[in-house]
Amino acid sequence: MRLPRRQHSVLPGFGLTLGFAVVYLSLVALIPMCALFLRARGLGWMGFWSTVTEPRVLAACRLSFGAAFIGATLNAVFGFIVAWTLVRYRFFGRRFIDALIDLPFALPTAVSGIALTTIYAPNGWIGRALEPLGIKAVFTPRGVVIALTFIGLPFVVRTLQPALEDLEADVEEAAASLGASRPQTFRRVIFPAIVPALLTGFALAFARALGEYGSVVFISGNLPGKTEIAPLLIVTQLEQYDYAGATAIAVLLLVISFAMLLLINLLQRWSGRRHLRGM
Amino acid sequence: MWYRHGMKNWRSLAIVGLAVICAVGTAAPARAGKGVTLLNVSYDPTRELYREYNDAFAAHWKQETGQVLTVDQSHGGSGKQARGVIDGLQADIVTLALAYDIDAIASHSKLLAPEWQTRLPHNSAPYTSTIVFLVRKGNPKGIRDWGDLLKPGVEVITPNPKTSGGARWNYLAAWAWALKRELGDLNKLDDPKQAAAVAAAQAKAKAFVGELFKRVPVLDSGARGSTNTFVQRGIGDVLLAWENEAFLAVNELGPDKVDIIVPSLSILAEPTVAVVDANVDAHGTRKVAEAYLQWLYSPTGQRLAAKHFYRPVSVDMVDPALLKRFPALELVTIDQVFGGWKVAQKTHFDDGGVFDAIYAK
Amino acid sequence: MSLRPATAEPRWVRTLLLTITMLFLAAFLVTPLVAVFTEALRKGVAAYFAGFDDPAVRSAIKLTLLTAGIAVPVNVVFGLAAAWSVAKFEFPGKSLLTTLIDLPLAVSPVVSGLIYVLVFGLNGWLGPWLKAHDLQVIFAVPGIVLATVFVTLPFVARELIPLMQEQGTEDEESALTLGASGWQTFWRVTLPNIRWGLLYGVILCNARAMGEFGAVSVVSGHIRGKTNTVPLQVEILYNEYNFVAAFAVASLLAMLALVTLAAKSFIEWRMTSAPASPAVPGDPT
Amino acid sequence: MSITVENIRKSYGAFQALRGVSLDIPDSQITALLGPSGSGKTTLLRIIAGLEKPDEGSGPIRFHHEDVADRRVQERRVGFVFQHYALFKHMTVFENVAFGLRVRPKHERPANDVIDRKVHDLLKLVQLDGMAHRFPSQLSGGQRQRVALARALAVEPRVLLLDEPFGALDARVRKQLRAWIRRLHDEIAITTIFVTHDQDEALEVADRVVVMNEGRVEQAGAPEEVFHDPATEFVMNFLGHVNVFDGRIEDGKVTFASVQIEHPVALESAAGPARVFIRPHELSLHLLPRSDSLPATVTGIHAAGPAVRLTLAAEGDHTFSADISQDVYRALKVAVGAKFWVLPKDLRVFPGGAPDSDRL
Repeated sequence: MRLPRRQHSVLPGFGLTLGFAVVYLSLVALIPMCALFLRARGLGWMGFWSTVTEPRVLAACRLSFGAAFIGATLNAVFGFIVAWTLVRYRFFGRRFIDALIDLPFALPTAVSGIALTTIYAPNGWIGRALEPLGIKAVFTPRGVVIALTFIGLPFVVRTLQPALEDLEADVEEAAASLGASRPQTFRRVIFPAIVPALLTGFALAFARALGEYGSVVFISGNLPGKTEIAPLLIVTQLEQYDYAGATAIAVLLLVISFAMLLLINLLQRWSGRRHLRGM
Repeated sequence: MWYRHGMKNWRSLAIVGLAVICAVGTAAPARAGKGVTLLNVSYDPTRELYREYNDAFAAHWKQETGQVLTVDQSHGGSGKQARGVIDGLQADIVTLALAYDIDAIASHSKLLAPEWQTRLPHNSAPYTSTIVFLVRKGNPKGIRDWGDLLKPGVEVITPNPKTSGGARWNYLAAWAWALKRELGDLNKLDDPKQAAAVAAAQAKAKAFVGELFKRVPVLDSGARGSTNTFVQRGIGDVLLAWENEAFLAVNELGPDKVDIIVPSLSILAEPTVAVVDANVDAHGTRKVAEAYLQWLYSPTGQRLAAKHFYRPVSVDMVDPALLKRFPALELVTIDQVFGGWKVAQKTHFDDGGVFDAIYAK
Repeated sequence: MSLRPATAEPRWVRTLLLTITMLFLAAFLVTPLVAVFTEALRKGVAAYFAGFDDPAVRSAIKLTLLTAGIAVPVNVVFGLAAAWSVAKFEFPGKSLLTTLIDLPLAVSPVVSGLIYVLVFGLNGWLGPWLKAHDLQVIFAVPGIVLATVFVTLPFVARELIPLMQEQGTEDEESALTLGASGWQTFWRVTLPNIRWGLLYGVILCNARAMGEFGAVSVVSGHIRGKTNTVPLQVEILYNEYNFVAAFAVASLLAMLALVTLAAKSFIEWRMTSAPASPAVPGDPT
Repeated sequence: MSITVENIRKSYGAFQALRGVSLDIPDSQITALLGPSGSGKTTLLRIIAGLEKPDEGSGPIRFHHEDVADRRVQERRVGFVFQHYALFKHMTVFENVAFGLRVRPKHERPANDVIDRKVHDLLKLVQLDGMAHRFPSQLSGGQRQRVALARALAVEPRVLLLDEPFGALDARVRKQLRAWIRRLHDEIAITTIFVTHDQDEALEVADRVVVMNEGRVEQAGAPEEVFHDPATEFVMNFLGHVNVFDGRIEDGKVTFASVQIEHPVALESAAGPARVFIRPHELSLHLLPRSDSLPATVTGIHAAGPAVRLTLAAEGDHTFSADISQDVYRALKVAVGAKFWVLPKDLRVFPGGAPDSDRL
C-alpha cells in the first residue's frame, strides 16, 4: 500500500478520486509539459543559456517582466481602492460594478486586445484625449501595460474582497477607542491584515500577465527589443521553424510561472487561507 | 486487509487511466464525408482570390469528372502556415507568399520533393505581385519613391519580416532600390571587377533599410495586421504593401482615405504554389490537387488572379481592361539581386542576420 | 453637523475613492465593453445580424459549443475528483498536487498550445504513430478540445477545493453512520452542499473555454468552417476588413461574458443569502 | 447491547491520541466519556462508531460479543450525533430524519407511508412534530440537536453515540436538554455513550463515567464513585473545584501550609513529598483555633449564589477557596480582611511531588 500513506477518513473513494485526478492531470498537463522540457533539452545547457541570454530575448523578457510588474502594481493600488469601495461603501450601481470585475476573465483575450486598441489608438475615444498631452498609449510599452492591467484586475480585486470582508469592525473600533486616527488605523491595523491577500493577488496578476499573448499583440506594436513580449517571441521563433529556441523561452516562462505559483501557495499558507474567490 | 484495499485502489486507478486515455484518444479521423475535399493552406492576402477560385474550380471539376469537390481554406501568416503543415496540418496544397516557406516544408518535413518548384511553369508561381506604397489621401507628405520614406517625420508601416512573407518582400524591395541608386545599373552586381563598388553599395543599402525600419512604429506579425494599423488606427504616413493588398484596401476601406503610390523600382514578388506530396498520397487526392494548381494557369485562373489584383503570368489570356490597372514599373527579381531565397533568408532574416542587427542597438 | 462613526472615512475621502474607482473601471472595463457593441452596431442592426449569416461563423459557433461541451464536463468530473481527494483526505504531496492543478492558470496560452504541438505534431512524440493510424489530433477538433481542457482545467477544482475544505467531513460521516453508501453520500449530501460553488466554477470554466484564443490559435490550423472557434473567427473577420461582422461575433462573446457575470452574481447572492433553499434531490440509484 | 473495546491505540503522526484503551460499556446505560480536550475521548467514540480506524495491533471492538472492528461504519448500525449536528442543510427536518431509511437498498427500504409514520413518531418523541417541514437554518440550537437525535434514532441503532451533545448550546438550554436526554433514555433504554468535558454534565446525566486523560482511562465507575473516591490526582483535580497544597508525609502525618494532620494514606506511605487536595466545601471556618486548623485571612468574597465562595490567604503564600452557606456567612459576619481558623473536614493525600499542577 503505497498511495495513501495515512488515511484519517473513512470516507470512500480516495483511491478512485485521487487516481483519476492524478492520471487526468498527468495526461492533460504534466506529460505534454514534459515534451517541452525534453525538446528544450536538445539544446543542452549552453544552448539554452545562449538562447535565453540573446539580447532580443532578454529585451522581450525585460519588457514582459517590467510590464507585468507595473500592471500588477497598478492593479494592486487601484484594485485595492476598487475592492475597498465595493466592500465598504454602498452606492448606486455597486452590484453591477461588482459583477463587471470579472469581465477580463470572461472576455476572449483577442477581443479585449482589439477593443482596447480601438479605444486607446490615437483616433480612439481615450487615445484622442491623450494625444494632445503627448501621451502615446498604443504601440508603446504603455500599451502592453494597459493590456496587462486589464487582464490582471480581477485577480487582485477578487483576492482582496474576501479579506476585506473578513476584517472585523471591532478591531477598527478598538483602534479608534485607543485614540488612533483614521489614517493611523488604516496604516497600522487594516493594511497589515490584508497584506498577504494583496501580495497573493499581486502575484497571481503578475503570473497571468507574464504569459498573456492574445490581448497584447494587438496593442503593443511588436517592435523587437522595444515592444515585443516574450510569448510573442515564442510565436516568432516557431514561425521561423526554430523549435529549440521557442521551447527554451517557453521553458523559461514555465519555470517562472511555476515558481510564482509556489510563491502564491506559500503566501496563502502564510496568510492561513486558500480561499480565492472569483478565480 | 490493507493489502486488499491497496489492490482495489490500484485497480480503480487503472480503470480511470484507461477511461481517460480513451476519452483523450478519440482523435478524429483525418478525412470524412462524400465527394472529395482539398485543403488549401494559404497566406493572408489571398482570401478573396481563393474564395472565388475555389468555387470556379469546383464547378469546373464537377463538369470534368462529375465529382463533388469541396475546398477547405486556411489563411494566416505565411510562416505560421508553413509551420502548421510541417507539424501535421493536412494541407493538400500550399499557396504561400514566397518559395522559402515551401522550401522550409520540404526541408523540415520531407512532405514534398525538394525540386517542387520545377514542377509547374514560371517557378511554380501562377501569378506575381509587387510592393507598392499606400499613403493618406492626397499624399500630404509628398511621397513618390523609396527615398522619400526617409524624409523627416515620415512614419512607415510594415509587418515583421521575421513572421510575414510580404514584409520580406518589402525589405528586399527597399534594399534593391538602394542598390540601384548607388550602382546605377544592377548588372554590376554580377561583375567581379565592380566588387569594391558593390560592397560600398551594399553598405549604403544596409544603412538605408536600417534607417527605414527605424521609422516603423508598429511591426504587426502579418500583412493584414499592418493594413488595419494603417487604415483603421490611422497610424503612420505610408504603408508598404502587396500591390493586391493596396488595391483591396483602397476598395474595401475607402478610396476617400488612401492613395496608391507606385515607386520607380520594386521587386517581383512570386507567391508560389505546390502540391504536398505525402498528404495528397495519403488522402488519395493527387489528381485533383494537381489539376487545381494547373488550372491556376488557365484563362479562368489567370483572369481571377488579375481580378483580385495579382499580376497574371500569361498576360495574353487576360482581358486588357483588367491589365490596365497594373502600373508599369521596373521590377527586379530576387535571383537577380540577392542570389535566390536561400541566400537572402540566411543573410537577412535568420537569427543573427542583417535584420536582427537593425534592432540590436 | 452629525458625528461621523469612528470606522468611516471623511466624506471627501469616500468621494475621492469612489471617483478613482469609477474612472479606473471606466477606462479599463466599461469602455472596452461599450466599444465592442458600438463597433458591432456601427452600420445598424441589419448589418449586425448579417454578420451571423455566414456558414463559417455558424460553424465556428458550433465548434465553440462543442469544445465547451466537452471541456466543461470533463473538467467538472476532474474538479470533483480532485476536490474530493484534496479536501477530504490527508496524503503526502497534497500541496504539490494543488500547485500543479493551478499551473495552467499561469502558463502562457502560447505555451499551452505549443506543448500539444510537441506531443501530437507530425514531428512530436506521437505524431508518427498517429499518422500511421490516420488519426489527426492537432489542427483538428481533438487538439482544440485538448488545449481548451488544459486552459480551463483549474477552474472547477479551484472553486471546489476551498469550499469543500471549509465544509469539513461531518455531513458525509453523518450520512455514512446512517447507512448511506459512498455514492449515495456523494449524490445526496456532498453534491447539494457544493452545488452553487460547482455551478460558479462551471460558469467560469465555460466562459474561459468559449473565449480561449492563444492556445487554440496555436493548435487550430485555421481551416475555415472546420477548425475555427468563435475567437479565431473574430480574428479572421477582422483580418478580412469585415469589422462589423468581427465585432458582431465578438459581441456574442461579450454577451456571454455579461450573462456569465449576471449568473455569477445570482449565484453569489444565493450562496450568501439563502442557504436554506428547498431542494428535491433525485435518486440516482 | 454491551460494548467492549480492548487495547485500542490510535496515533496521528507523532501524536498518540489513544495509548491502549480497554473499556466495558454496560448494556442499556448512559456512559459518559469525560476528559479535557485532547484526552482522546472523541477519537475513542469515533473508533467505536467506525469513523476512524484504530492502529494496527489494537484489540477487538465487540458489540455484544460480535467483533465489529472490520465492519464498515454503514454496517455497524450506530446512531451518531455530531457536535455541530451535521444536519443536511438542504433537506427539511422530515427529510433529515428520513435519510437513513431512504438510503437503504431497495429491498430493505420501508414503504413511504411507513417512513412517514416512523419519522412523525420520532419527531413526536423529540417534541418537534410541528417542525417537519422547516429547514435546519430555521431552528434553534436545541431544536437542531433534537433533530440530529431523531435522525440518529431513525435507523434503529444498536448504540447511540453523542459527541459533545450540549457543547454548542447556551447554558440554560444545556440544563434543560440534560434532563430531557435522561428522561428520553429512560423511555427508550438504548446503550448510549456521550463525550463531554463538563464534569457536571457527566455526573448528572450518566449512569457511568469514564474519565480519560492523555489517551488513557484514568477511572471508570458510577458518578458518586468517581466524585467521592477519585482513583488518581487527575480525577480529583478534574472533577470539581479543588484546593491543592504541596506538603510532606512524615511520621504518619501529612504536613502542609502550617498544619500537620494525621491521615490514613500518610500512615501507609514512606516519608516524602505529597500533594493534598481539599474541596472548598470540605473546609469550615471558625473564630477560634482548633487542632489541625490553619489561620487564614479573607481576601475575596463571592456571595451571589446558593453558597458563598471565599478566597483566603494563609501564611506562606497559600491562596485557596472555601464554600460556606449563606447562613454561616451572615452568622460569622465575614468581611474582607477578617481572620479565621480554617478546618479541613476531609482531605485527600497523594504521595509524590508536584508534577504538572497546571494540567487543567
